[in-house]
Amino acid sequence: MDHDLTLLPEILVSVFLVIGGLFGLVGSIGFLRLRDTMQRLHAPTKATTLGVGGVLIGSMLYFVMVEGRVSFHELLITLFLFLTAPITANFIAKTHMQAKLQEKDLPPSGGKYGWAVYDAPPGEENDPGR
Amino acid sequence: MELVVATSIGGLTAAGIYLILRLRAFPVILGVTLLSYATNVFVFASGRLAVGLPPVLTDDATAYTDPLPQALVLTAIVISFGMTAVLVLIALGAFLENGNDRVNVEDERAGEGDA
Amino acid sequence: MVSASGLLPVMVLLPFIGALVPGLMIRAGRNACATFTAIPTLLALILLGVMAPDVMNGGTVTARIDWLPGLGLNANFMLDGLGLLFAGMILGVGLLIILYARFYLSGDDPMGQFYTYLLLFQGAMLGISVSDNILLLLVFWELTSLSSFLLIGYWKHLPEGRQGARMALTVTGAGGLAMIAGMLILGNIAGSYDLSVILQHGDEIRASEYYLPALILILLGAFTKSAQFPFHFWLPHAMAAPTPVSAYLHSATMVKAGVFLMARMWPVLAGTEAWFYIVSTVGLITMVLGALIALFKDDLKALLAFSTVSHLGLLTMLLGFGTPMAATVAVFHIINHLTFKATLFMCAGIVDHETHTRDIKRLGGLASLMPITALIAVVAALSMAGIPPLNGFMSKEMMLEEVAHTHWWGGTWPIIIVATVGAMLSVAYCFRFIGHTFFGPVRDDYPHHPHDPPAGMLAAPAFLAVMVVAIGLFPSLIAGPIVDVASAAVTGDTAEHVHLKLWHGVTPALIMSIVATLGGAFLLWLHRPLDRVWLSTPRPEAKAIFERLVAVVERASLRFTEITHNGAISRYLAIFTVATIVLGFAAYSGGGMAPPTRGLLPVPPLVAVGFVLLMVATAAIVTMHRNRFRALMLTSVIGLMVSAGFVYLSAPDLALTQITVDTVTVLLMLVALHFLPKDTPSESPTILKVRDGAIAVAAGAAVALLAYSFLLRDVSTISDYHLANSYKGGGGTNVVNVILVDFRGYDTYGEIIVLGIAGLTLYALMEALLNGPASRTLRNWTFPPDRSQDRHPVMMVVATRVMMPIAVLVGVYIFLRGHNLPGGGFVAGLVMSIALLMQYMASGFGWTQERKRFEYHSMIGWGVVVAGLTGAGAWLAGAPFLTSAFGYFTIPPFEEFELATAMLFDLGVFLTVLGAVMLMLYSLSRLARYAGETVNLEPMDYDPSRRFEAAAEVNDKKDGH
Amino acid sequence: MLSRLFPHPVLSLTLTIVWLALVNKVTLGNLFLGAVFGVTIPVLTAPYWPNRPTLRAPLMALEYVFIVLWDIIVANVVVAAIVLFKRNDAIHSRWVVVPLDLTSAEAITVLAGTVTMTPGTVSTTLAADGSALLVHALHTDDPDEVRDHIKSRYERRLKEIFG
Amino acid sequence: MITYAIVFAFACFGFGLLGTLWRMLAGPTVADRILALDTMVINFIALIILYGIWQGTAIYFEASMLIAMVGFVSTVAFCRFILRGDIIE
Amino acid sequence: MNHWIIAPVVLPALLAPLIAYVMRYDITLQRVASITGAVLLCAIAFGLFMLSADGSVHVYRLGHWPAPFGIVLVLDRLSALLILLTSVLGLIVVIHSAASGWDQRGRHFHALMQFQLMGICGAFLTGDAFNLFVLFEILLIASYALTIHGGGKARLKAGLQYVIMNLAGSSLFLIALGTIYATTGTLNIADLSLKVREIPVEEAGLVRVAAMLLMIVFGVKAALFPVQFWLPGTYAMAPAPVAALFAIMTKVGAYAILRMHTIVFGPDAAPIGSLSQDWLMPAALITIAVGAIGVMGARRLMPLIAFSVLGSTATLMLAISGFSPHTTATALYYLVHSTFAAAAMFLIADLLLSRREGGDLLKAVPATVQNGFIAALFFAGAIAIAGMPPLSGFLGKLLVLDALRFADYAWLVWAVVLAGSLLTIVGFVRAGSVLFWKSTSAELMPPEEETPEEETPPANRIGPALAAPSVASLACLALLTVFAGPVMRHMESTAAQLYDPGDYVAAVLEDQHDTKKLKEEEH
Repeated sequence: MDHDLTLLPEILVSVFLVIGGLFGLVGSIGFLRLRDTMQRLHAPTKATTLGVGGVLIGSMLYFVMVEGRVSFHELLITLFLFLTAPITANFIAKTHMQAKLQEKDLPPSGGKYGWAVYDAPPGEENDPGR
Repeated sequence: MELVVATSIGGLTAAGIYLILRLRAFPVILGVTLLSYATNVFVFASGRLAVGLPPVLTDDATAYTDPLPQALVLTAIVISFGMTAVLVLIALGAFLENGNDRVNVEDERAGEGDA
Repeated sequence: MVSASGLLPVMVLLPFIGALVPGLMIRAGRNACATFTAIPTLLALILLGVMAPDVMNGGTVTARIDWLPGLGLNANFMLDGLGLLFAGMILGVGLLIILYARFYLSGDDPMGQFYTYLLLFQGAMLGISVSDNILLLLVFWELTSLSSFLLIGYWKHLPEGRQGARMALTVTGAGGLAMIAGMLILGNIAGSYDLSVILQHGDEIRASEYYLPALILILLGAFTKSAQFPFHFWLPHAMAAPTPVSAYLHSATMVKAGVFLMARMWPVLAGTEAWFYIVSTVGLITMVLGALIALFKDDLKALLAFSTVSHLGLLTMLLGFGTPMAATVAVFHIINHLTFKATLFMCAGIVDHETHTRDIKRLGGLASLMPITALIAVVAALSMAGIPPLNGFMSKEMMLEEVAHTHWWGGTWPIIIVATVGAMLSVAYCFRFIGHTFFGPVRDDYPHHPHDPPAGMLAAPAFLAVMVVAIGLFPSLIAGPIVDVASAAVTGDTAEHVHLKLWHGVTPALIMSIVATLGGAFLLWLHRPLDRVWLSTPRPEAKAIFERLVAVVERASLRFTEITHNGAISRYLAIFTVATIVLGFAAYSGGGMAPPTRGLLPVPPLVAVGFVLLMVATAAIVTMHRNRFRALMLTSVIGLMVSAGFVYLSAPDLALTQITVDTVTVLLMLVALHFLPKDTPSESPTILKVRDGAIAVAAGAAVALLAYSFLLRDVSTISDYHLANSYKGGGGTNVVNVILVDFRGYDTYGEIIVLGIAGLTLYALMEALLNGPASRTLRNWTFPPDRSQDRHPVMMVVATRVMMPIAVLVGVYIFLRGHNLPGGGFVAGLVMSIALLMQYMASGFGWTQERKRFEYHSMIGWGVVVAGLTGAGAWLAGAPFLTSAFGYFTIPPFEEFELATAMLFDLGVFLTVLGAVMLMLYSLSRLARYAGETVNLEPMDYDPSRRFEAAAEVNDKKDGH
Repeated sequence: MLSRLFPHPVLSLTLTIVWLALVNKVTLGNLFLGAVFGVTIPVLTAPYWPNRPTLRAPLMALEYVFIVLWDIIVANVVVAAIVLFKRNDAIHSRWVVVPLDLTSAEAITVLAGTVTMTPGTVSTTLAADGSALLVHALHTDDPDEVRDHIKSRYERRLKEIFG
Repeated sequence: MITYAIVFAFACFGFGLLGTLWRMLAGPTVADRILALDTMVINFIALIILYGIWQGTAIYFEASMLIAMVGFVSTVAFCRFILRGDIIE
Repeated sequence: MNHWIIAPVVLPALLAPLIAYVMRYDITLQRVASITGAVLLCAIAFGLFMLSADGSVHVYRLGHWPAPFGIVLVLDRLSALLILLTSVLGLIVVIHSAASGWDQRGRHFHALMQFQLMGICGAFLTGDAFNLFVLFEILLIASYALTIHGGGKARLKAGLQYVIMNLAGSSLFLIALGTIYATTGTLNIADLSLKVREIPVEEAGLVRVAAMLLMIVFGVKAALFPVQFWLPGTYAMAPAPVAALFAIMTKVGAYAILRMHTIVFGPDAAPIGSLSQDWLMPAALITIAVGAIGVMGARRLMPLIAFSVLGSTATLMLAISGFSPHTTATALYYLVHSTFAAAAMFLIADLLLSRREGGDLLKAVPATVQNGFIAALFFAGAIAIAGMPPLSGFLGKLLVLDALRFADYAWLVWAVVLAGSLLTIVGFVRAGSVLFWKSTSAELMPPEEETPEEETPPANRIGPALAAPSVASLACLALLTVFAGPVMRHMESTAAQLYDPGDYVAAVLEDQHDTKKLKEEEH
């Protein structure tokens, strides 16, 4: 890091890194202090995603502006995280529902069929493999 | 750093050995997994430790980490993967056939009351 | 003599070669079988006859064939007087026995086997008698044990036969093993295992500090074989064998082997205090004891058996005296004992054969029913009793004469008395044999009406009985020459020529003999009361003791094995670990260490955090491992941290591989855990946990110390070469990858084969499980009722549709860049399988499987073959296996790119990895489907668009009506 | 024929771009290679994506992306504030049922993903027939408002994009 | 300045790692543990990226990308195990 | 460079995937391919044997890289001998498994068998310590598969134990290799030979540890006390033809000790000194005792044979522990004997047990068809493995005893070996008399009504194909006996080569510079 740095990129990179770090920290704090599992689910999936996002942008800027190389790698990772984070959150929520909640704890779906965790989809109600 | 690595190896080994001395197949499998972590790091460490010296040739690099142990560890990782897979499946097979997943061969007489 | 030298090995081999014939040709008939057994024997006898003149003239026929010169074990044969005597006896009596057995054995007995065993035994005995190499002698010695085992156990339906055979083999085998040690010592003192050499080193051997152990060990062999006290007990039980066997084994051959050996070794071993006291005392005790027991045996064969024991004791005693004259007497008595004892056994066999009983108490008066047999038996028995003018008398006289001169345990009187008592007992049982069997009132309660057997059966005993008389009458004419040469061979030419004659005048021996005869008759008169006393006296039953001993050893062995090899792998591993630690330290303590040459790298706080994570997770696994799911998650954490370590310590390739392998491993374990119990019960008692903990900590500390000690020290390694040549010679900048696919491509080749085998193994295992009892377990499998109802959630399915192609692309990318940057075929294969795995998780294995493009077996197959052929392709260029080639190409308008054969090799790796992982998953998912999981027809549980269509349909229907 | 070659044109394009991002170097050769993979991989994986959703309004999609990105940033700040400054018992979490008009699986997925990424809401599960989405809101006093916000801000747009 | 920013970020995510570990061990529900693992992976990716900046090299990029990918797969697998038992039914 | 040197590895490695994939559904084709492969392997092995017989050391540089930087294969007398042994045994076992139908009791038998042969041959050929590990793993994983071939409750559990034990062993192997690399910086055996000897004695602690750890690792394979516990259970439970093939597996351990602890850690290497000898001999002695006691106490036939194999292998290790050219020559002789004897015994036991109704118990059950023939084979096999004349076991035992006469505690050695022989003999005599004599005795003839005819398996007859493998292994023993002299002469020269590592090292390392140049010219 002994390149000749101009101030602006340095500040920019630093800001993103700090933002990333802060959100990461907030996510962890939330994760630690929130009361129940569903609440805890909110903190890290969001905050950490932006936390990492900040770091990724910082990294991209760093390589472009400081090292002088264009780097798209970070975009890819962001793409990955954005694609996967909702799915994992969804799965974890379902896991929690399956393990700790019952259908009566939740509002009704309003339709003919209940929530997918508890109710079989149309046409497969009698499938023994379920 | 050296101390950290050595302690990690030791810790993993100790945990691995403790677990492979258990009586059920599953902890034994876990133990084997931990042991293979330990041995992988051990072999890796035999090339000594280096920070920030990747084993990829670049024009401006002056020093490299020792690539040979890394290659050896890669081979070892793959092999232990195959071995662990086989172990897991044999353990599963033994469980399905025997009805329990004990690793020790029970005394037939003693086993009767337990089933 | 060249021709004779050639004949000698042929003679020994003849019975062995002949042994093949009867077993194979039994279908040709009993006579043919007997004839073809007799032929090799006869031929051997003829050969012996051809060589005999030389020996009789004082020469020695020798033959040397190199067999195992490195050991000094050579097929060296030597025919001297002693050998000639024994060989003649073995073959001559063998011929008679073959004849006798032809008539003795019933049609139900597998005669082919019998003759085969007999010839094997004959060959082995013959080998002993003419071996000129003590190791060769040992070979034949053990062979006699084995073949006699078969002969004794020939009637396998009789438990006594089986037990007798086992006992005989155990005892004589044990003796034989002791003798091996003795002979090896002997050979080492003499510097050669050749008997003729050893015989010349007698003084040296007797002076050696190893003389006594060698003597004891060899005598153990001889005593066990010759049934000397306290090993005499096996012989009577060997009587369960068919009578021809008994006659052969216990008159001329097997039991004489021990005597033969003592005679053989006489020039070397005899003449010392130790020899004298051990051998003569044992002989004397055996003689008296055998005779005593014989007197009270009711079974004819048992009586004869113990008489054999007694006579063997006599022979042993004579050899033990260590004087040339005594040895000569022993040689003479060997001949005499053969003639009368074989006769008696055959007669006993005839009696048994005719009356169907051998119990003296149920016999009597047979003289009138089977006169010829009686005559023969009486002659032989009188000879055994030492009644003139039969041959037994002469040798007994000479024996007593020797006894009278012998100074034993402080005087001559003790031995004179004991020997006389022995002779007296001997006379008594001989008279009993005659009197109670053939004389006395004729009985009519025989199980079978007895009469003289056919001539063929009588021929052999008759011939021998004639010999008994003939030797008695014309000793020097018939037996003189052979006794001379044989005793010369025993004593090493120190014996003076003995003139064999009946009448020596009134000597102390004659007086002893008369006393013995009268006393014997008196004893027989007293037999009835004595028998009662005998029966009421408690005495140790050797057989019972032996069997109990064997049983105890057996039970103790079983117990030991059960305790040590109880199938407790946990304990095996504990022992393994402890042993490794101990031995490691022991090894270390013999060396030291150079002073440290490397400084410590700093530990940044982040590394400390990682370290804490790793250690805490490790500790948590140990404490929480009983919840298996949790333990698996912790394993993932450890894997993550180890990968982090690799990243930090400049090993990106390792990090990539570790993290992907970990994931796949954990997933496999998860799939397996589905069928396994979810919790591990706490089974070990605390003490065991503490013990295991202590072992584990010790092992961990040891490994950590080991690692720490080399981490502080530098060493120059060969990898400088790899760094220098990776680009130049391997065409890649990622040295690790170049090492993997080029420098050490052979390792990688092996590694993919491991994976391929793993895939095949799992497939085969699942097949076996589904065809085995496990399939029932699976069919009865019940899933927990509270499972989540969405098997294939919409969101996951949709996300996978995008994620999977990207993951595949990443796999391709990692594959292509591996040569120059971290990556390579292996990681690519795993990434690809993770991509597929994603699809499996989203839409289910069955659904995905139906749409797969490649077969996993073929992927493994092609992978291994492609890698192999890439390696073999180098042969075309004349280079060794796995020699790589690469080049840089440019196709305008594109930029330059590199093609390397190593990439083709990497492709093989890729295919194998992918195929193996997929085949594993496939095998596992088959279990689930077997357990009742259904294969879904749709990619997701319920496509929401169908809701719309369904609604539309309903509306349509409504509209239509 | 063209549909066989390009079962999912958008995916093909994505893959080509991803390839360029992966190799981190835009050259003619890489572009070509990326295009090759962009064509072949979707063809190979087409069996796993049997239906062919179409983007009706690509520009709206772009607009949607920016809206979501903005919302994410807001979400993070809001959530950070809640996490850091609200007492635990002052956080009122609620379940919110969002009835769905969307029918395309892809569209529903995007909606659910968006909900998860945006302020204080996590989508948890669908109804078994996909007719409703269950959302968990970290802190709200009015579930209906949350529901209306989702429907108007995201579902409406997605309906137009996916048709 | 960047150095300080990186150190700060290191510290944040390092703290995050420890927090997730604690949550993972403490639970209390299985969903918490899986969530902890998922979060740990994400923190971890951030750390690797930071380390890449620190070292000025892009060589660790694949590692973080792969970790993102496998982290996703294993989280889903863990969840599916709890939900259905069979992760690839 | 002679490309045939790698053929014993490449041939099965290419054949196996073809069998596994192309011929997957046709057992006949698999058999033909497998047997053809085994025959070819025999031919190649014989050629290599002749090639190496003149005492030359042939080096095959894989990838054309100079040693010690690339991996080399080294063909010397020892490796050629063991490959020949492996290939002959492989042929015997393959034929037996085809003739007995074992190969149909599960999938992929022949493919796995070929992989197994590949691993074993590779292990014998390699001149690189780490590559030895890789090939060990190949032969181990193939052996795992073969051990559980056919499945079944007890077999799977035994297989599980076998796998666990060997995984622990593999971990230790890696630790040992890591230590070796860390202390010497090289992995090539020839190079190690030089490097180890350069280490000053007072700094040799780590390399001594490595040598010891390696010995323990190999000891696990060779089933030496105190790591022998796994063998009886595994061998007793393994399918018989596999157990027969495993006769060579214990020898791999023995080979590795022979190779590493002569050329690298030999008694002439000052830093190591007599370390190997000091520990190997007592371990071998105890193992012999354990084996003999096991034979004596065994209640089932397969464990009985397994324990006898334990004792037999331990006797071999005892001979190796002499660490002198002469003792090693006897060890080699014994090695060949022990391999064929164990194989013969397992094959014969298979013939017997597959024709008995009573299962694997030393219990009298009704006689079987062709009992006499099996009895004769059993008798011969038992003689061989118990070390009775006239078969090579006796000669081997004499050789070992004679060779060890100058060892410390020679009396103890003799006593243990001889007492062990006695127990073994007694154990086998008991087994044989119960299995063959008692089983045929009249009182055991079962009542007619209890044996419905359809229960007797139709395949009770022992055809020539089924008998041939057992007979062939016994014939090998007979040949070994008759030609003991020439065989022993060859073993002497083989051993001499081992204790004069100069040639080996020179052959591996000499043309280092030429190769490097060549490589550079190519590019």
